[in-house]
Amino acid sequence: AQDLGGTLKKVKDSASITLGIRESSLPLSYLDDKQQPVGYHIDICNRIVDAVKAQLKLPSLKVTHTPVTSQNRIPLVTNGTVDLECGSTTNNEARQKQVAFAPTTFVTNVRMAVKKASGIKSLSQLNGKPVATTTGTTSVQLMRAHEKGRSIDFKEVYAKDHADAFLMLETDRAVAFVMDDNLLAGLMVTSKNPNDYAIVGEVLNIEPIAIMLRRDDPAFKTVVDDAVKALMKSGEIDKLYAKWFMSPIPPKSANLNFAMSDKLKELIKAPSDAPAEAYNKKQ
Amino acid sequence: MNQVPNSAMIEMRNVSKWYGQFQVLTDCSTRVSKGEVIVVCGPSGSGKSTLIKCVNGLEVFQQGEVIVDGTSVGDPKTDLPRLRAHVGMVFQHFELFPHMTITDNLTIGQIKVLRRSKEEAQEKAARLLDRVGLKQQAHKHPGQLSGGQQQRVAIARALCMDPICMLFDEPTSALDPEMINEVLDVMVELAKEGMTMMCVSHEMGFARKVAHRVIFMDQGRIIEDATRDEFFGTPRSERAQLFLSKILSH
Amino acid sequence: MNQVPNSAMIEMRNVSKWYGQFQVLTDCSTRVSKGEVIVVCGPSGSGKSTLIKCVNGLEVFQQGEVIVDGTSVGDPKTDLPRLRAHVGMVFQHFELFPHMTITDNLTIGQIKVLRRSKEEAQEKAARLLDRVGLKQQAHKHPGQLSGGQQQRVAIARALCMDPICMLFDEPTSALDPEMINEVLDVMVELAKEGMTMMCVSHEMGFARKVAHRVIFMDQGRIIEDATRDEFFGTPRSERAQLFLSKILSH
Amino acid sequence: MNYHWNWGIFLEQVKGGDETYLNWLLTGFGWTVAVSLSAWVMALALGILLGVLRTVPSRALVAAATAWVELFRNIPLLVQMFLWFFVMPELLPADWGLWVKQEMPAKEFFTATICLGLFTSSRVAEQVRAGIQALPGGQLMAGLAMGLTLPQTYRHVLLPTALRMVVPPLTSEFMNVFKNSSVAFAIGVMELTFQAKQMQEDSEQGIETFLAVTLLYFICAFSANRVMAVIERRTRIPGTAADVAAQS
Amino acid sequence: MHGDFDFSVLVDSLPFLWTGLQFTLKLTAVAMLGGIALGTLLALARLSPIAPLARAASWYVNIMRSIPLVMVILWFFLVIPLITGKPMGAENSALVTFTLFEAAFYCEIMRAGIQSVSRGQVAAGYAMGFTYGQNMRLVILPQAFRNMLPVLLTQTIVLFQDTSLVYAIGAKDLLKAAEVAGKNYNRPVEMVIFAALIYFVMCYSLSFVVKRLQQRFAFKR
Ligand SMILES: Nc1ncnc2c1ncn2[C@@H]1O[C@H](COP(=O)(O)OP(=O)(O)OP(=O)(O)O)[C@@H](O)[C@H]1O
Ligand SMILES: Nc1ncnc2c1ncn2[C@@H]1O[C@H](COP(=O)(O)OP(=O)(O)OP(=O)(O)O)[C@@H](O)[C@H]1O
Ligand SMILES: [Mg+2]
Ligand SMILES: [Mg+2]
Repeated sequence: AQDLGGTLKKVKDSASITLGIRESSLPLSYLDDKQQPVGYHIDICNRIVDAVKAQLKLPSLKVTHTPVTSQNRIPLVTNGTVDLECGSTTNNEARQKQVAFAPTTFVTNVRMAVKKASGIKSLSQLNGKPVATTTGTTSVQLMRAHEKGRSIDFKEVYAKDHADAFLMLETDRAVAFVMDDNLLAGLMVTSKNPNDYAIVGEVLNIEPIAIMLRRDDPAFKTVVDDAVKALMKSGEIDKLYAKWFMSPIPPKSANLNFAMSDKLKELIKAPSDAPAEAYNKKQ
Repeated sequence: MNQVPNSAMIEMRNVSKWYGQFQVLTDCSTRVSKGEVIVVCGPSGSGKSTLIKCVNGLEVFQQGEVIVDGTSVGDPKTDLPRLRAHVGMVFQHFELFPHMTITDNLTIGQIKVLRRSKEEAQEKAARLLDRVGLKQQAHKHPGQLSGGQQQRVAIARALCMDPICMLFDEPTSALDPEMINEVLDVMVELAKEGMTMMCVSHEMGFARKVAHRVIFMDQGRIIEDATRDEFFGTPRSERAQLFLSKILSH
Repeated sequence: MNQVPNSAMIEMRNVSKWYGQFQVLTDCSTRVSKGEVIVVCGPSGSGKSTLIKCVNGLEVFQQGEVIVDGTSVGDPKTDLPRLRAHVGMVFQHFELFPHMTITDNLTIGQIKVLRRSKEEAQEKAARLLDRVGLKQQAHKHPGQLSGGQQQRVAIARALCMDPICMLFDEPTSALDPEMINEVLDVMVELAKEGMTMMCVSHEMGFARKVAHRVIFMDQGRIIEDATRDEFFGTPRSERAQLFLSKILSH
Repeated sequence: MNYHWNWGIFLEQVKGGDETYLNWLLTGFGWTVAVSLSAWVMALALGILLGVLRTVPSRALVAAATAWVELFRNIPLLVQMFLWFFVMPELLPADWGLWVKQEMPAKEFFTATICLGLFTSSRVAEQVRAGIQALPGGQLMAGLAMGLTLPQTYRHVLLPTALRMVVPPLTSEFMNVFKNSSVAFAIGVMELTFQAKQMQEDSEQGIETFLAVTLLYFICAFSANRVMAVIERRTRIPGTAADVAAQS
Repeated sequence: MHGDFDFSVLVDSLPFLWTGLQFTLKLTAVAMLGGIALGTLLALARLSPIAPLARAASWYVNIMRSIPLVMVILWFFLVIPLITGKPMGAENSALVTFTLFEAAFYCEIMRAGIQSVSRGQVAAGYAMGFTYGQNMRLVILPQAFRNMLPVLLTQTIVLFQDTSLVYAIGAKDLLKAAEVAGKNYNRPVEMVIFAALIYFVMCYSLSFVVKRLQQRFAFKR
């Protein structure tokens, strides 16, 4: 048959493929109450694995899951621990120097969540106020750039993860939490009083979210790309989207009610793995 | 040999003490007059150290009474630090303060307890160091002296406080054989000057030379309390006879 | 008193030893015949312990020669463990192994070094424990015995290895006065049976009773090496005279 | 090894800012040192006090000091950090809590310092107690026999020797403070670990970042070690075994 | 959020916490046993008269003791696969890292333990005819181990708490499990308080055992 190299060879030789999963990136990739990885990206990854099985004629391919974090996901992909990262990773230029991405399967807008009672509607109302965000995310850079552009001054407070950051909003340590809107929606809907919060204000950035794989491995990338494109062409991806964003999901059967954005609809029609910079420059 | 004067310096009446269930002292009574020298002996664990520490309240006792120079030690109202300041004590392991020079060891009590001025304290310290033959060592630390020298410093330290009586707890038993005598010599001299002394020791030569009375203890009880001549002549209890024979043979 | 036989068990020739710059032993020579009992004495720090430890190679020396039963201790080719197995040693602080029972203390060397069977070793241990009067204590741990008992166990432990000679390093100086004799009695008996013994000790009564010769050390040198009668009669060096007078007075 | 090395990264500008990554690391270093040293001062003062209280002849004081030590040393530091930051202000009256959460200057710094200081104080207390209890019992007796009161005996006799004895274990605790301060990132103190995570995420040059940060931590711990060695040497008592060993 | 703690989520998340606790215990046990074994060898090396061996061991120990554990964890996790070319997985990586890291600390304890055995005991062993190996095995190490048992256990308590730092590589220990559960149910405060309670109870019980041991030893000596 054809000349196998890179990941495909590794997968074939070991008869196993390793998926990187997130434990709490609701609803893209997280653990349900039986501690099984579930989510929108997990479903898509499973389709990709099916394609790999078919390609390698290895129906018994063993699939293992390795939990990853936002700090270690890129090293884990580059060092070969993880073959396919099915999380919630933003595709940007810096990362493309280290890794490659499948066609974008989700688009998020960076916005802020506030308590409705605070009456805040716009970023400009945050001058001098504590604003929470999560250490090591792109939001940090965005806020920094926004401050410089508008010459306003937030008092940034940093949390080590999204849950802590939301806790800062909940306990009034911060008046706003700047993050990807789908994550904000997830945090709000599972909170104690989902109706107290709202996502408001201008969009700081549009970010394509995609499944991540090793760089410079064209054979594997082709298999992955084709699998994703096939999902998009058949319209199956809309069903998956509806399953995870528009219906009740585990563990507490909450419904995010998060409609598909126009940007994502565009991308399903014309699949692309362009980095975030490409979208935001166009604006 | 000195005479035995009559007014009581230390008086113990039916002292008993327990460590939990274990009775260390049973009904101990004795009396030390002013100027008297008493040697306490007995087998290991018989309660000698405990007894002597009851005198200045370093050990509390549950029954009985100890009166030192008219003050009751067991009385909760007694100002123990003040009482102790005037009862000199010398320990088996010297217990000099290792982080202070010899001079500081001799002055700290005078300054902090007797509230003497530094100069006065230093002058007194120098005089007493000289007396025990250690003027040269004043600036050294205890670790730099031999055991015998350390014990002489310990005696000088106690004397600096102008004690009305002195307690010794096996002052020579941690010393090399060669150094025992330099310490005993100082003690003999003190005794001859009329210091009231209560001394736990197995040095029978010393006892023979200066003791007025010898107390023999066993299992927390005072078994013999006799004048020196009676004790070395015909100790009345079998236990004491056995003990003496063991200590003195070879 | 025993006769002094003539064949040499231990022979030291011009042994010198340094700790860094500091010379602990200077040119020490002596000779212990089979069946002879030697007592080594001298002031603290004079090098007695170091000298005796050179005999079974526990301390290395830089110059001179030590020959035990025909084997040179300093020779790098000598199998030291094997030599030591047949030279019994008793320490000031007993040094029983605290984590083993008395029986295990007595059998471990026989089993691991002499490769005796467990039964044989235990039988021998029982016999020697009986001999030092401690049959009852076989199952106990060392911490449960008095100092005198521990030292007797230590002697029995050494005897279990069928030693050709015995070394003692101040075997009674860590003991309560009452217990010294129970240990000395065992040693006297050993000496009378003709065991070759080299014994660091200040027990002059013991020396008088059993020693054939007395060695007096000072500052790392052997100052006197005389028969017992010569030594106690007229020790030739001033230093030894001074030492004896200090040790024996009071 | 398909890692993309870039050693020049430290001098590159951060995304959307005008500092370099080196500036970030140095700021982080500054905060690490600040948190660690303040926590150490607090831990020493409290630890000595508590260590003493655990040896005094009063059951109530001993019990109180013991409870303190057990509480602070039996919960992981990371968990304590979380509790101090998120739970403690909720237990205060509402307006005080809000002040602590929003108005208090350098609130992350103070929270981290207090948390690390209390955590370390329990360890220092254990060492100090061990030091005091390792002294020959006669020293306390000798002090009292001289007529010194109990506090005077602690002040002039027991503590000076006990503290000298525990300098070596305290050296490790001092080094630990620097290492443990890395947990302060969890509540957003912008110290070294925080900056390392930021820089790794921002630059995607993980190995270079970790190497630099590891080196900076090493410098902290090493300096702590040297400082304590100097203290140990300066306070050595002439004639003790340690002194004799050092001379030869 | 005053007073409205919702502890019912604890029940739902017990399976989460249990898997986390299992890993924490496994990690503690492996790192303790492996660390003590390796640490003892390191201690023997540090005390050995062979200078290069002693120096190598002392470098290893000093470097390990100067770097925060989080950093060591990240290093082993990220760099070892880069060098060996073989990925190891978070949990195995944690087991290896903790064993190697704790060995440095156990080494120092065992070194102190070996030195705490009096010179007299060492001499007595040799005088009996034991070789170096026999003397270590039969006389010195058993006593060193017994003398240091309380300290070894205290270090194990520290180790048990330090396992919480594996969050850095995403291995799921007790704290991580509590956090994940906290996030998925959005009840982080309740979860962390519950985890704190578990840690406290376990550490306190262990330190109680240590105290008992210390008392027994103090009595025996
Ligand atoms: N803190 C304590 N707790 C329990 N028992 C104690 C304590 N201190 C001493 N003892 C016991 O009290 C008894 C008397 O002890 P003490 O030290 O007074 O004896 P001693 O006659 O001075 O003995 P030695 O000659 O060994 O110094 C001993 O049996 C000892 O074991
Ligand atoms: N390891 C060592 N390093 C340096 N000096 C030592 C060492 N061991 C002993 N010394 C010194 O060697 C000298 C002789 O010591 P040794 O123990 O042989 O004396 P000793 O006559 O047995 O004294 P003692 O009666 O106190 O037991 C002493 O001055 C001692 O300080
Ligand atoms: Mg006593
Ligand atoms: Mg000696």
